[in-house]
Amino acid sequence: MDQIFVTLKSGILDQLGRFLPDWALVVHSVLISITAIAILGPVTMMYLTLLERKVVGRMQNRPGPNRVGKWGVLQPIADGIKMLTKEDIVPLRADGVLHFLAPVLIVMPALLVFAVIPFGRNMTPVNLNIGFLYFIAVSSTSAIPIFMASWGSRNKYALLGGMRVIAQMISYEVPMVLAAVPVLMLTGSLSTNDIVTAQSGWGGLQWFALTPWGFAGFIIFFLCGVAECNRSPFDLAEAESEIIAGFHTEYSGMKFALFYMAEFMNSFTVSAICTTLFLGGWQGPGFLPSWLWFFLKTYSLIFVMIWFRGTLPRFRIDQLMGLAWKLLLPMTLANILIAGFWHFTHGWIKIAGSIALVIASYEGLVRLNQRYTPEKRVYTFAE
Amino acid sequence: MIFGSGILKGMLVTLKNFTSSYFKGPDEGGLFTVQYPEKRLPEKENFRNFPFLVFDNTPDNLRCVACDICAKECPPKCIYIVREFDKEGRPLKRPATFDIDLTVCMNCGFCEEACPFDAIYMDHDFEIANADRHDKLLYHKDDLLKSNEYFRKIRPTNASAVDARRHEAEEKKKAAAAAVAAKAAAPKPTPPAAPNSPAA
Amino acid sequence: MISEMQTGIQIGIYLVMALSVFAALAAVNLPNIFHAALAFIGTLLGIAGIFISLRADFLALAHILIYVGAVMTLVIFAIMLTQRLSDPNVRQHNNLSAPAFLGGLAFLTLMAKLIYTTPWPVKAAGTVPHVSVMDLGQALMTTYVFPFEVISVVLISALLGAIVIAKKDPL
Amino acid sequence: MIHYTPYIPLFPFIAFVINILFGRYVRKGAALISIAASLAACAVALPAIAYVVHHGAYSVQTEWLLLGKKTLSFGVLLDPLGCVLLFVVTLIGTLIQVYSAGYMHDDAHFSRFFAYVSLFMAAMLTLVIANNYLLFFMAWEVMGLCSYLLIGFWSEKNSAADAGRKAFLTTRVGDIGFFIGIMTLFAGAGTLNFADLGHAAHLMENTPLLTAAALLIFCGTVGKSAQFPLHVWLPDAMEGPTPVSALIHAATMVAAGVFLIARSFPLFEAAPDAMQTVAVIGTMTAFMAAFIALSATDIKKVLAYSTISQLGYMVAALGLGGFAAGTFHLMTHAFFKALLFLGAGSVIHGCHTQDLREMGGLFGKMKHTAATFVLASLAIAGVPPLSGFWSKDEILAAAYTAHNPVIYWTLALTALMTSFYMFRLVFMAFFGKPRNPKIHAHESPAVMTVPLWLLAIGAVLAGIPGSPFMHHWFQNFLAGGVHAGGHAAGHGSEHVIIPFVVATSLAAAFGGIISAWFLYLKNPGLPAIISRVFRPLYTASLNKLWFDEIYTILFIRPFGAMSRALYRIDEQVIDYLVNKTGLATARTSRIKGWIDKHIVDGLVNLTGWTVQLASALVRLLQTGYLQHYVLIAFLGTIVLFFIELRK
Amino acid sequence: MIIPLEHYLIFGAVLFTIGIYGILVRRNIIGILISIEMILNAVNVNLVAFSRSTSASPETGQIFAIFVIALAAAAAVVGLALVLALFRVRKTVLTDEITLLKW
Repeated sequence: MDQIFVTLKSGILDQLGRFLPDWALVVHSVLISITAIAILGPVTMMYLTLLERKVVGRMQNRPGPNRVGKWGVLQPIADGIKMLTKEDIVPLRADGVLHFLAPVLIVMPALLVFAVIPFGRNMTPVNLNIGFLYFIAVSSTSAIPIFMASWGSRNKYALLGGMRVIAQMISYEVPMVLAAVPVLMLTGSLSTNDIVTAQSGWGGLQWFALTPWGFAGFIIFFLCGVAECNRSPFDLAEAESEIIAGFHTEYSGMKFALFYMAEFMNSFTVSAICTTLFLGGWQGPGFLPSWLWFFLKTYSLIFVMIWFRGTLPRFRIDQLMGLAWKLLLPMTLANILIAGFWHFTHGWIKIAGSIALVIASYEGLVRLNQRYTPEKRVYTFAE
Repeated sequence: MIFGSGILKGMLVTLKNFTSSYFKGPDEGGLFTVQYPEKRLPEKENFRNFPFLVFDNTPDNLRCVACDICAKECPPKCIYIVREFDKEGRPLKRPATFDIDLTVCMNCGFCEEACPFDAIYMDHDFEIANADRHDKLLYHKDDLLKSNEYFRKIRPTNASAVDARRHEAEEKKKAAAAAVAAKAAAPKPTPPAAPNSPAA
Repeated sequence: MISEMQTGIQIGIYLVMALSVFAALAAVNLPNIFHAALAFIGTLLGIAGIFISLRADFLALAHILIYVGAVMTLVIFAIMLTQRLSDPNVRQHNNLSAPAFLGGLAFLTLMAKLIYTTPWPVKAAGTVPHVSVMDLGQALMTTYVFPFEVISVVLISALLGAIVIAKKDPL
Repeated sequence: MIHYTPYIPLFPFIAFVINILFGRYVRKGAALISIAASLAACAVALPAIAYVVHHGAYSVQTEWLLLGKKTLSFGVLLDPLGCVLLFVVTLIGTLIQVYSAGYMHDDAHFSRFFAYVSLFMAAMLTLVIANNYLLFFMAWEVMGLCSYLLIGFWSEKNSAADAGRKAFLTTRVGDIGFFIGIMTLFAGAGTLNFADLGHAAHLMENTPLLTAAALLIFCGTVGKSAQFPLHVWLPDAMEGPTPVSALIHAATMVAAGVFLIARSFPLFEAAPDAMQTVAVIGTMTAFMAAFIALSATDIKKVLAYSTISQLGYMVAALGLGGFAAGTFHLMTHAFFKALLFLGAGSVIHGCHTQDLREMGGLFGKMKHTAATFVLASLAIAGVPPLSGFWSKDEILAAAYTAHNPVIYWTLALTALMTSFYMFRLVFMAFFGKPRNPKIHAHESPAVMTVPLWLLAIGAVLAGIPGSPFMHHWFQNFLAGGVHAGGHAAGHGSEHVIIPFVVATSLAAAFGGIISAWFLYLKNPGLPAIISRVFRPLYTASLNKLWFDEIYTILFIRPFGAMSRALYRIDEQVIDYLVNKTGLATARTSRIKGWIDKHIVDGLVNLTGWTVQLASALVRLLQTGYLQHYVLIAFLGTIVLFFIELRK
Repeated sequence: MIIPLEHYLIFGAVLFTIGIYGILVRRNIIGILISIEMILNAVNVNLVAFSRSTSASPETGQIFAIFVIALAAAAAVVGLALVLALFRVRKTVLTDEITLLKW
């Protein structure tokens, strides 16, 4: 059960191997992985939309979509058909090429990132030895299509939204990478596989998120990830009340669907990477297959994202930037030091010291960010 | 008090809503959505939607006298009335055409306030969605006609009041008519019987 | 089988090179500076591909991360913050194209001659060891630690300098 | 436990650091931190004292500095003398901090107050356990700083800020003398360690240098312990919060001056002239302060002058060779004077006034305060068997055995005055009828009264160890200290009760009490008549013997006049010269200007014109377009490249 | 080395020349900055190609490429800041319209 997908793939290759030359088999092996990802990505996205609408609905005491099919399971397909048949509107003076290219290109990094995610035991599509760097590099390129969309639409709201997205992505990328650094330091490798393997202790429960620094890093990484894929409460790039829909104001139909797809795939990949780095990836007690563990953890993180959206109001821009630069960034730097402390100490001092350091640095940073208002002085014995 | 605990508290509230939506009834904080086409909430009597014309007993016997007051009173001017004439060209007290353009009507209810003949009232029917908005939403006289029983069914309080008033007016009219008749039959020595006759 | 795959890879590399050169030409010739920047991003991605063909994976990804993710984002930001750029009436090229083109051609022929006449001390394929990320890190922290530190100082001062220069009200 | 002695000052210091840096966060917890630190210091100090009682002095030291060939060491000396002070400081300090927690409760700068008090405690404890003059002096200076900060604690009051400055500057005069004295001693004896003093004194016996050093060191005492003529700051220091007055300006810091003499006792013994000066100044101070205290009406001022007077007593005792007597009085005085001040604070807390003339009949309203206050007053007046009697008796005995009738009778008179003014205070404040109906006095909270009672126990019992009932245990204990063996025998007379002295002392004590009772309770009209009869004396006492005025005339006015004169010289002579020089320069430069304009500029212009002409031709190459230059450079590179490849 | 070293070098030279061309013909300062980045990239290609084929210590070329990338980033940051400051004052980013210091 654990290796069901691996077995399936090798079975298909065996069957093909009877009549295909060797080099074609290599190509086919790659093709099978690509096909699996290319199906997984959009399907994930489609059902994430349903999940989001259901969960947010439930949080607001509504049932959510329940008309198309039982419990609305066919709703994403209906939406897809609607999107495909919708009129494609291009503004008159838009930059045609960019306006067309942006939605196509934005899906690319989102899909490319799937290549290094370890979905289960032996189930990493491409086992790069610099997998995490790959994730960072590829996801950072998604700024460019957003620029293209905002510029190509020739709409001031689109441009403003694009600027906000980019500022936000650049700001949050810094604490995101730094929050992952302790993991990379203690693992000694950038490979996602190695990172998962390093968390295999305690019967698959020795997750980095269970250490003090790992917990802090996990929270920071996850928050930054939520900000990276522009989800609530960091979604002020798409703040309806201010700038309509941000960079995809001028998109309709399938092009809009592609943006939507990229956003949901991004939230999936961010959750998946977060799972890999901090929650032990596919590690877990043996009664469930490894890939199921992985998807369970990832989907619970996605659930938290949706939960955020159902709960929290949107940030103001200065609060957003302040959070990234004044709280998260110094906290990650402190966290790196704490991870070093964890690595080089032993016994109870290791645990208690790390916990105390995490709490102290958090408290200290929060205090430092507070504005000081002196107490009014009262005289008792002076006249 | 740790910074961020307020956020956690808020998140617990939504989580409670989420879970209770599965396990609790509508009154205890669970789902309260009514699945509309299959289930409906009971209609409220004071609900007011597009107007209709009231007739008594048969559709020919409609109360409207084509006075045009409602058409003049209508703020968006969605009522169009043409008086009916008989063969000699004399005007009759009934409309030949009575059209209401529901795409224009804004449900203000001024027509029912203005009508002195209790002929036009606001309806409860809201499911009038249609694919052809040009023809199907321009209601003609036949579409608008509804019986007094229907009116009594949907708005019993208003209907009974109106009916009582009309009945009284009718009585008075009959009494007056009887009085006239009695006056006409003045030579006849039976004046005391006259008031009692309608009651009998 | 090996040779077939190798031919395929060779064709791929030449294709990437051609695309990069094409994108580079577009980057210097396109009248719209925003399009030029996007074309240059194409060049950068092509160069990253060339790096991968040279088995410098880490460098390729760092290249993408820094150039595409940061530098070009910054450039595009600057393009958006300075107006008049998408105005088609503004000429984007001066009248030096002819001498520049001729000079470039001359330079290129000379370079080609130089490259083909120099006896490069090329080692045989497979004898050059593969450079892992750990090797790079170790070299950076031992042999090249001083330049590494200097670079970090340079980056910090560039950052501060940029803030001071671009700040609207004087500090 | 004894080996932890060097860390005793560390506890209050840590409390100081926490309170001063994180005062904003700990807020009211500052008191807890400081009290806990003091208790910790107590916990370390008491076993250490017990150790010294049983095993003799403890000392440890390390090398610190090398000055030429002489080494300065740095270390801890805990001998019986130090033990006395250590006992007093930790115990009274802790009690007073508990009291302050109640007294300062509503102050906005609560944590700052406790930070200063903790710093003071740290400095005082360092001073007590210091083993050499340099460390002693450093702690001494930190204490001076704390005193300044705490007197001026309510710095928004001008009078408090001024008092703080006055205290700081006045003691500074003495401190400079002290420092010069230390340097003199170091130059003469080559050591600053207390342990080597006996040897050093022996080396320099009867040399003028030794006398000078002793006198200069005594300067420190004069400043710190508010002896004549530098006593003027102490009454003003009462502007600070009352617990501060109790702790610093009554019990501990001012006693540090006395402690200094006791520490340097071998020096003084070797310099009889200095001893004589000390005795005279002490006696003068004692008498003068008591005289001023007779007419003071501010409750804290009375206590302040009383403090000065008692300090004079101690100094006089030391000057008369009564080493044990002075130290004994130092200890007993610390208890009852701290108690008096805290009681005064409690009274002020309850009545919101400091003026004696407005009080009266408080006994009924403030039982605890009044009872403890009366106990303390009995002690200070010298009523047996309370502590004051024993120590004062010792001092009088010392004067008596020194065969100096002038000093003896002056001191006896002072004792009479002491008991008189103390009971004048008691009767005016606590007995009789309330004078001001507006005052609604109330008892202070338990956090303030409990320390009062604890101190009262101390004030009652502190004299017992030095009394014949315990066979002069205290004196023997001290004698086992600095003067190991030999010297102790020289003061054997102290341990005998001399009936004449006891009689004098008792007469003074009861005479004072009775006359106070007679004048202030029995015939309240009499004092006014007496003051009219002895008008000159009364005015002198009321105006504090015109000390402040004398200082104004002697020092401040001449200094101001000198500054003004110098300013005038600056303004009229130097400025005149400068202005004249400037004018001369201006005149010469006008001539030079003409030359410059017509000759030099002409040449320059000619050159410029030539260059302009030439550059008009060359400028054709200089388009100002960046890319033209780049193109030229590029083409040049190609040419060079081409030439290089041709070879 | 799947393809000969010379081809990489030619590729680098072509990019370099295109960069020079861009510097010479662009009027827009941002365009010139892009061209400079292109030149630096051409150099990087050469460095990595050499490190892969000839150098004794193979990581040297890559490390130099990393340094070049870092320096290019610093240069771009400062350059763009200058462009923004210039634009604020002169309302133009074209080289031949910036004539403030020209007599």
